[in-house]
Amino acid sequence: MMSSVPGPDKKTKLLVYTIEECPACGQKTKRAFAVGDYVTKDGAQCTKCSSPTKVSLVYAESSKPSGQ
Amino acid sequence: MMSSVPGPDKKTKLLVYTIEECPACGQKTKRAFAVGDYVTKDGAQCTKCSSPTKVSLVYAESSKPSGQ
Amino acid sequence: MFVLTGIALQALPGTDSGTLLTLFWIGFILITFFYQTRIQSYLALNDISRGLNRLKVMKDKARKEAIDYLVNVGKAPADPAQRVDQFLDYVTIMPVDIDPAGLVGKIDHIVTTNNDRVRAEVGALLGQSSPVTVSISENLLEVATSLNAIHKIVRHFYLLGKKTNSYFTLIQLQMLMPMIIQEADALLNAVDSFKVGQPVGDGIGPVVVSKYMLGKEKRVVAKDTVMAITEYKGRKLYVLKADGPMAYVGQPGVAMKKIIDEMGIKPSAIVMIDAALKLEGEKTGEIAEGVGAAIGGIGVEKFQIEEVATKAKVPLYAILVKQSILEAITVMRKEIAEAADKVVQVLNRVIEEKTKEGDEVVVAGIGNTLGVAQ
Amino acid sequence: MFVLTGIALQALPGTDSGTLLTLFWIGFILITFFYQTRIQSYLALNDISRGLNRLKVMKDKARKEAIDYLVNVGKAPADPAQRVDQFLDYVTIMPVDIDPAGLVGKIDHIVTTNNDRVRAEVGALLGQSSPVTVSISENLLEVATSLNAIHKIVRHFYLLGKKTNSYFTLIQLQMLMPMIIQEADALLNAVDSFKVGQPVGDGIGPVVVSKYMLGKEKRVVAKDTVMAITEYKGRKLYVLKADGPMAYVGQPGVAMKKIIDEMGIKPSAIVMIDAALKLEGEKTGEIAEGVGAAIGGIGVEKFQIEEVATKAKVPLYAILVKQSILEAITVMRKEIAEAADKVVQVLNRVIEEKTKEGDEVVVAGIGNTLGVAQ
Repeated sequence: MMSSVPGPDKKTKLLVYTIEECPACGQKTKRAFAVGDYVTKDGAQCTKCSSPTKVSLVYAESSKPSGQ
Repeated sequence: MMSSVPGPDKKTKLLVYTIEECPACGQKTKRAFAVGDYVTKDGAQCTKCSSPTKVSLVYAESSKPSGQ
Repeated sequence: MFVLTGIALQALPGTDSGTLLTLFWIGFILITFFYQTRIQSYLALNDISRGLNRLKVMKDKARKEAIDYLVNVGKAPADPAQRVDQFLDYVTIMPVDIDPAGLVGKIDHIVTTNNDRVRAEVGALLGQSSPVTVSISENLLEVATSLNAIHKIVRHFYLLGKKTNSYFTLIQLQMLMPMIIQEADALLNAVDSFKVGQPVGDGIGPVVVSKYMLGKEKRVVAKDTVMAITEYKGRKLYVLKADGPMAYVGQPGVAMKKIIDEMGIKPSAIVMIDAALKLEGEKTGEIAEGVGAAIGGIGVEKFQIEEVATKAKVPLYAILVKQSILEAITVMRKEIAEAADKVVQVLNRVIEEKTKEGDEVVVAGIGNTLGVAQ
Repeated sequence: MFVLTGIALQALPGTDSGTLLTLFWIGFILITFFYQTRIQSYLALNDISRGLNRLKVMKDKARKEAIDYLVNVGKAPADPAQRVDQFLDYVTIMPVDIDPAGLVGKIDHIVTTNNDRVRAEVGALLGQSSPVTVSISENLLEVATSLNAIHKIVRHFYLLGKKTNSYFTLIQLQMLMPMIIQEADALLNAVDSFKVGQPVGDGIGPVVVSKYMLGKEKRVVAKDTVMAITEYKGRKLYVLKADGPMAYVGQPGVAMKKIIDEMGIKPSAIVMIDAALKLEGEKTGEIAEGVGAAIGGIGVEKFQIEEVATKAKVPLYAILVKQSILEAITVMRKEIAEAADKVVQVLNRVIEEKTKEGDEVVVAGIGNTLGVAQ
């Protein structure tokens, strides 16, 4: 009869990114999430064709072991 | 496998009180419950302002250890 | 197991006391191995039997208290013992629920028939008596009937387990015994409060609304149920409770139906105040707010209230005062009584927040109104 | 256990210390025989008590996070602690279900009353705030309420098991604890995503349909729910989602009813995109197709959608993105986000295969639309 209640998780740290996509040329830029970002929000100018970009995704990745 | 049926409770004795409240001056008088008392029943005259009081509450308190 | 016996056997040769001891151990181990469930069944049987005896004492006491009340307070002209014994074995056969459409109406019909029967029989037993005495007698007889049923059912499973020597029946029953005894104990304790007409914990809803009804004209809006009209900060309040100080619970569902359907009132909110069973660890007298119809029982009144509120699109708000089952059916504890003023504050706030001036609001104090007039 | 006894028996013959050892063993065996369940109850109690402490820490943390958010982001004018505590104990009393005809309407009524109340109370607490902040506050309070309820219920059974010394209650609770802690952990983790407004895994449906709504005119078709009309290969698409980037789930059932019943549109298909709980062993972000109404929750919206689809004989198609409960309520994982493009392909294929040019199709992105506008 050993304890079956799991201990607090050693959580893998999640890094959250915002993806800005250019509707004209399709270029995607990945940057760190900033509070206030949301999907379809206007992003920065596209570095390739200077069109205005839109946020297409916000997602989290577990940080690489090297990044910790 | 020991007995799991609880023994008769050692009950704390409950003393029941009737609270008479004066609607005019708000004075509350606490006295022992008498059979026939009920909430909103007419009580004695208020000792402070002589208005007729009404029973506002009937409740039980466990008697203090000193009271037993 | 047998490996062990083997090892034990190896230990045999050589010593005297050792041999005896070893034999003892072999015997002991064999017995525990083959008879363990039997021994435990035996222990469980003993345990249940002890509990069953307590239940028997309890149900006999409740029966005696009911008869004593009928004789001493109710001044029953004839000896009521025989009628009471018939009463205790009375059964209510619930409608079949395989096609539940319209079920609540059927339950309502059976339950109403039963309530009318109880009232009529107690009335016949007592002859001329005050409604308070009749209502208390009804409640005492109900307590005695419940205890009688509990005793019978436990005895059934005890005898069944004994006869079939069923380990699992007995162990399960043994497990449930503490809860059953606790419940029975609460019922028996209720007798003491009921017979002297003291308000019980369940009466906190009526206590609160009686403050709003004081001095106002009351009218009967359903069986055993009264209503008064009052005002609070420009809202017209229709305040409902069972007719006290009798030990009634009334018919708040029928009453609300009448207010909304027949009297044509369009309330902007219904607020119900009731006692609620606390979880272990919660404090007696704690107040919780909520939405929904705050009323217990078999479900008929709850159904009616939910139906009428949904049809008329009236939001249902609840104010609950937490208490244990024992506290709900025995004399109102100080912690519960003192919650009354706080409930009044919460009720006023709910009315102010959820309705506007000129609105109509139904306020219902749900619970047994013994010892609480209006 | 018995192996040890056997070994001990071998040690018996000859020596003095052997006698002592024998006595010790006799005692030991007797104790384990009679007190085995008691010892195990004791261990279970310890184990549950440890879990209960963790639940307490979790619920306190969720409460604190909610209050901090109300004060720091919501700029609550007064100290919200007291109101939050009242909020945590708020109960929703579900309608009685013995006669289920019309039950969904009643549940809808209660749930709507509750949602309106939550919105109104948070609004009153925050004064002037953006709808995003209000919606996030609502979600944080809901998380805190859930954790509070979990803690209370576990504590109830812990105390009950302790009081009645019920072996089976305790063992069952001990068995459930890991699952309960996991669920509570998921809830607490949700707080971190919600308070910064990050899309959660459950928001994959809204993410997909937002691509179809981009740049189109939106209109409100139900509470917190918007629709845009667009075209795909000659089909007219009516695309629905909750109004983002607020943390809303909207009323897709009411919206579809409005589109089909009131607006008189006769769609040839309804396609719903939702997150679905994966089984252990399934991969996060896996896409599954199906038929039926893909929507979770208490069942009111699902009922409405099924009803309107059945009445109008519109086939219901589902596209599901698998994820765990933790992933569904915390920030959207890469695997889920990257499924979005694949879902778009599947959705286009479903539309092409199941409808013809000139048809009308309803597409609904189901889920919490926090951080996903349109």
